[in-house]
Amino acid sequence: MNESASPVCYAAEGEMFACAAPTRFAVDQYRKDFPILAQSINGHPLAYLDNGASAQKPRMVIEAMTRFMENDYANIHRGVYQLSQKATDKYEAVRGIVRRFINAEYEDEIVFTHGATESINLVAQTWGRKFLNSGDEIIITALEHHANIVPWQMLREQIGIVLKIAPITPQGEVRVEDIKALITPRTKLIGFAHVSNVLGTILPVADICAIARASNIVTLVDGCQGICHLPVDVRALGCDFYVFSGHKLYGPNGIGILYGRRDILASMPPYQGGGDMIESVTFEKTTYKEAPHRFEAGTPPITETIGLGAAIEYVSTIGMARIARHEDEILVYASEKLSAIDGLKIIGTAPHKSGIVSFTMKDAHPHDIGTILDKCGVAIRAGHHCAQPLMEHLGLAATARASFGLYTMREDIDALVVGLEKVREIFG
Amino acid sequence: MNESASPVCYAAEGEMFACAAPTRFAVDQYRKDFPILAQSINGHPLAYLDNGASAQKPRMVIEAMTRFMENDYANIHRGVYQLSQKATDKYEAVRGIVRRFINAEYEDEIVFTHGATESINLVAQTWGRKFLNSGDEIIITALEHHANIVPWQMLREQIGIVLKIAPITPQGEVRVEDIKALITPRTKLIGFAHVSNVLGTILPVADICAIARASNIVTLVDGCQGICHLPVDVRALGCDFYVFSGHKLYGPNGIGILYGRRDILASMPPYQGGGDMIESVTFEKTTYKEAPHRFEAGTPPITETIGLGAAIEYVSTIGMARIARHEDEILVYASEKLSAIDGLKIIGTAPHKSGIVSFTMKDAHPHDIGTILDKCGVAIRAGHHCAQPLMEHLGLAATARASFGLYTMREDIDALVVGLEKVREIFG
Amino acid sequence: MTDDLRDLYQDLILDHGKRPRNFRAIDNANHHALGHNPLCGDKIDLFVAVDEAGIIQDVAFQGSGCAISVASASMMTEMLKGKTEAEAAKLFDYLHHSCTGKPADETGLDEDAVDRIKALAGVRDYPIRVKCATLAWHTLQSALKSKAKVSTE
Amino acid sequence: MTDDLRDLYQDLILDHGKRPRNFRAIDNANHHALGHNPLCGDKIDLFVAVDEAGIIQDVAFQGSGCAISVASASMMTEMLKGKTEAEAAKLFDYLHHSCTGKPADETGLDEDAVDRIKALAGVRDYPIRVKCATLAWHTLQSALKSKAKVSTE
Ligand SMILES: Cc1ncc(COP(=O)(O)O)c(C=O)c1O
Ligand SMILES: Cc1ncc(COP(=O)(O)O)c(C=O)c1O
Repeated sequence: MNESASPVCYAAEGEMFACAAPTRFAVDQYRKDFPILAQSINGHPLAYLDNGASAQKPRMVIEAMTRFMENDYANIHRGVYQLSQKATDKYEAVRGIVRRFINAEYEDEIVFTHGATESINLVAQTWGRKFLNSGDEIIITALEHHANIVPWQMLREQIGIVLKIAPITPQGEVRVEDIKALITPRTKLIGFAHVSNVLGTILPVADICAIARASNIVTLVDGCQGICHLPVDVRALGCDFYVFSGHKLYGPNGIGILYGRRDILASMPPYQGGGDMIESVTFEKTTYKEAPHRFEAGTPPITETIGLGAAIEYVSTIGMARIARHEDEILVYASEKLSAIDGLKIIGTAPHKSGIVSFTMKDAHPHDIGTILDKCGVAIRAGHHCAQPLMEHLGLAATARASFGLYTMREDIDALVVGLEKVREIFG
Repeated sequence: MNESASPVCYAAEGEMFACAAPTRFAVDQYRKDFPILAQSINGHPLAYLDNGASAQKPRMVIEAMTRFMENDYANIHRGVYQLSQKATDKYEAVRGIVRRFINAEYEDEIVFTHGATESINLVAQTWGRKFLNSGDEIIITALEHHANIVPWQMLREQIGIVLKIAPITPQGEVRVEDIKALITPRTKLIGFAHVSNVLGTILPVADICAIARASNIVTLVDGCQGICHLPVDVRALGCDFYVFSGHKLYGPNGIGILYGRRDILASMPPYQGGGDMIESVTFEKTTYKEAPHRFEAGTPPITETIGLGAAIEYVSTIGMARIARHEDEILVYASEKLSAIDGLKIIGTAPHKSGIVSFTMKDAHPHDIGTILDKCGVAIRAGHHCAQPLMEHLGLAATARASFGLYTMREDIDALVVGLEKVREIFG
Repeated sequence: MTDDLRDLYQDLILDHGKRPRNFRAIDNANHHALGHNPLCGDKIDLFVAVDEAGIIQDVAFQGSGCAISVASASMMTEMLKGKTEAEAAKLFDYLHHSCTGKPADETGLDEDAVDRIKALAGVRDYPIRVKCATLAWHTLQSALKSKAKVSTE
Repeated sequence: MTDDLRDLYQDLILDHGKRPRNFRAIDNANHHALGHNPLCGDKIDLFVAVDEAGIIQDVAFQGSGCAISVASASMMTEMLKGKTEAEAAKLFDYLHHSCTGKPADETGLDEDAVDRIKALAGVRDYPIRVKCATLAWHTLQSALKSKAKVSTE
């Protein structure tokens, strides 16, 4: 490795081709930013392949939180003193960081929530209750995470909407035609994942949004697995809502984002009631602030928002396009290696995939695979991945899933393969 | 200060009388646990008197979070590998820590939320929507925080309940008789603060709960300002719900608690839909887990929960009763000193008060007081304190508020007094 | 490491996992329950026939799951035949203690059953797998308590 | 420190804060707006009478607030009389720039008004108080735009 060239590679996107080894992604260097990756599990170096569930945190994020709590902490928005003013400024600055990261048009299109799950529930309960009537239709796809199913089912219970499910192909793709075929004059929203958390499929977001817009249908993109694997430009995608959680983007728990187009957010009633979202309160009548503050009741996750800002700065410095390319290489490598294992079947073979490989093995249950891999220092997830309807559609009770991050290296995949050989040895 | 005696004083509650200086609360020593307190503001040592808005974090909390993110972080509940298992165990252990801290009977009575505001909204939207009908009555008091007003107003909009307001006395007290006088056969819930965040009044919680229970009325105590100033025993109080936020108890942002009596929680439908709160999902029908998990949709604030556990362990080691006694001394000292300032009026003069002093000055607006104090290194809050109806009742647009914590010392009060003299100098 | 794993995946377990015994429905079952471990998707459909004297005449199951849960269910069906409900409860206690590393008292228990349970006790080093080992037994408890779901017909 | 504070609380400010000028309603106002700063509870009720030539004939206010917001409103009422809306807009620009520490161009502005605005510019060191200094002016903007709330009858 060319030590002196690395810093240039480490710089922003555009400069990449200036460095000595242009295609080299300095994964060993980035790994040093993540303290947890240095540990051993059962005598093996940790191969953390559960990024789909949550990503690890770089030192820069942990330190940003620590520094904030040690030096700058105060409640925000309501304090006249400097500490509170400084904290407010740092907190509000993250709105700008997020706006730039997803290329939203306005800062007030960025609502801070506690996570993607809350973001979707918020849309269902505010936009949904206000604008939908009994018999109105929502389309979601067969590969959604529970977070993009259950809130709509609850809304169905409450007001009698109809939930339509767009099918997937045997490869695990969502086809625009199949969604189009479900659209009727009563279709009001299409909600779908950017990237499937089980199959890794990248959905044709821009195309789906285009046909939705043509019929005046609102779109909600569950970006939990998109934001961490791909560069995201909400204006290029053309969606009305885009949601994600900080913790899958190398940021803290307890902070999430709801991006909503300005005019749509402005039309939505508040979600939770409390401090900081009101304009004025009397016992008779209460008026609410404008978006985004209207949707941010109570003391927000201040320190966590600062942490998310640091996480976005971290990945932006590396460059999301470069991270995507690196993860693609890992995906290709992993797919090749896994395919060569006898009795192993990869679940989800769409041509456009990102960062995730699910699989089953002939004689071993995914849960047993998980335990054996853990013994080999390899952390994967086994189960239904909060996507039971998809599992049922696939006729599977569970899959094993390896999911990648910017710090995933070929050695992690090699460790996975060694572990899977052990599975075959025991169960073969 | 007797250095060798201090460690014994630092030990658990019961041992206090064994130490050399039995009445001495080692505030200087505790202050060293809070890195932020060492800083200067405008050339003066920081006198942080805005604990009512949010408390500062001791090193133990910051380190617990850092350590967790550096060594143990993983998503919980769904992982077969050790890291996830360890994280789950640590996370779930905090339920026990909280249970013991408030003396709840069962661990499954402890629901993790993102804050007190969410806790109250959760009760309004689940218990409220299920059990209340148009015309049913809820009693709250005239001194509530917006977080215990607006969620009930939203419910009023949705289902037509009646909101009745219990008055306060000129001293700022809530009298049990006044609540009793509002009770009718249609009264279903009484919701009230443990301690007023503006006046400092300690409400007669056990007495109110007793009359409520006698009429089969559910009680919700907003414990945001109770939990940090007083020992809390939910069974002795006899309430059905008790809510608070971690960040006012020296813990992190983004984590809160909803305590609910087991049978009541069991009767409540879920709040948000998503992962981790379901038993099984099909597109046709979804079944939910039991409490508390039913109410914890999506990836929870894992690291923040660990931080809250550390905060509770920290204050428990000092002892809540000792903290309460220390803060009482500060309150008495502050009340004396402030009363001696010409033109200063203390707002809220109930005989039972805790940790908070609000005041106004004859010629200076609270906001100007806040700015001048900030220049003197003293951080207080000026405004309506998210209790606009109370302010209106008091006929005030705003008050200045100094609120105390375990680390507040007489010197902080002295700095406050010096600052207030400066206010008089400028505005007198 | 392999030795560790071999403690968990003993031949007896692997054998029952692959070729579960009494893997069928019982037509004249007077007890029945469904068991489900949402974590790994284990599902078990348990049938029990108890005679008037309170002796378990037949136990069988269907479903799917990981090697541990299937093996545990399979071995359970074998060891319960001819036992009373009280004896079954004692075996469950013993299994529960063994799998969670608590002192387990085997006095008065069927020796053969004890050996089988010992083979399962390797899960004690895998806390998250304890649920797999006990699923069938929890389902049994619930089946014996309620006669609701499936009747003798 | 006292000097710092004296920059903010200059005698002119303290005087207007205590004894606000034009503190009254205007019966024949043809523009009116309510201003509110929820942070500190400042409330201002602003009345403006503009003649047919577009000259501000009278400005007055009522309400309550901190010294900065009251002084700012009071001084504003004094400096606007006889000005056009365009001149008012220029003064607001100048005030806004002064209070946020941006380069502020005073060419062509009323000297007396400039002096008063300079007295207010001490808020530039107190970012959170900028809203107090500009509340009256924001309210003026909204009053001049809409004639909705109070009409001349
Ligand atoms: C009495 C009271 N209730 C509720 C709240 C709301 O708490 P949070 O903003 O943490 O949700 C607060 C704090 O602001 C409070 O003081
Ligand atoms: C596709 C997808 N949607 C939604 C979620 C829910 O995110 P969270 O649990 O952070 O709210 C996840 C992650 O679990 C996910 O992968």
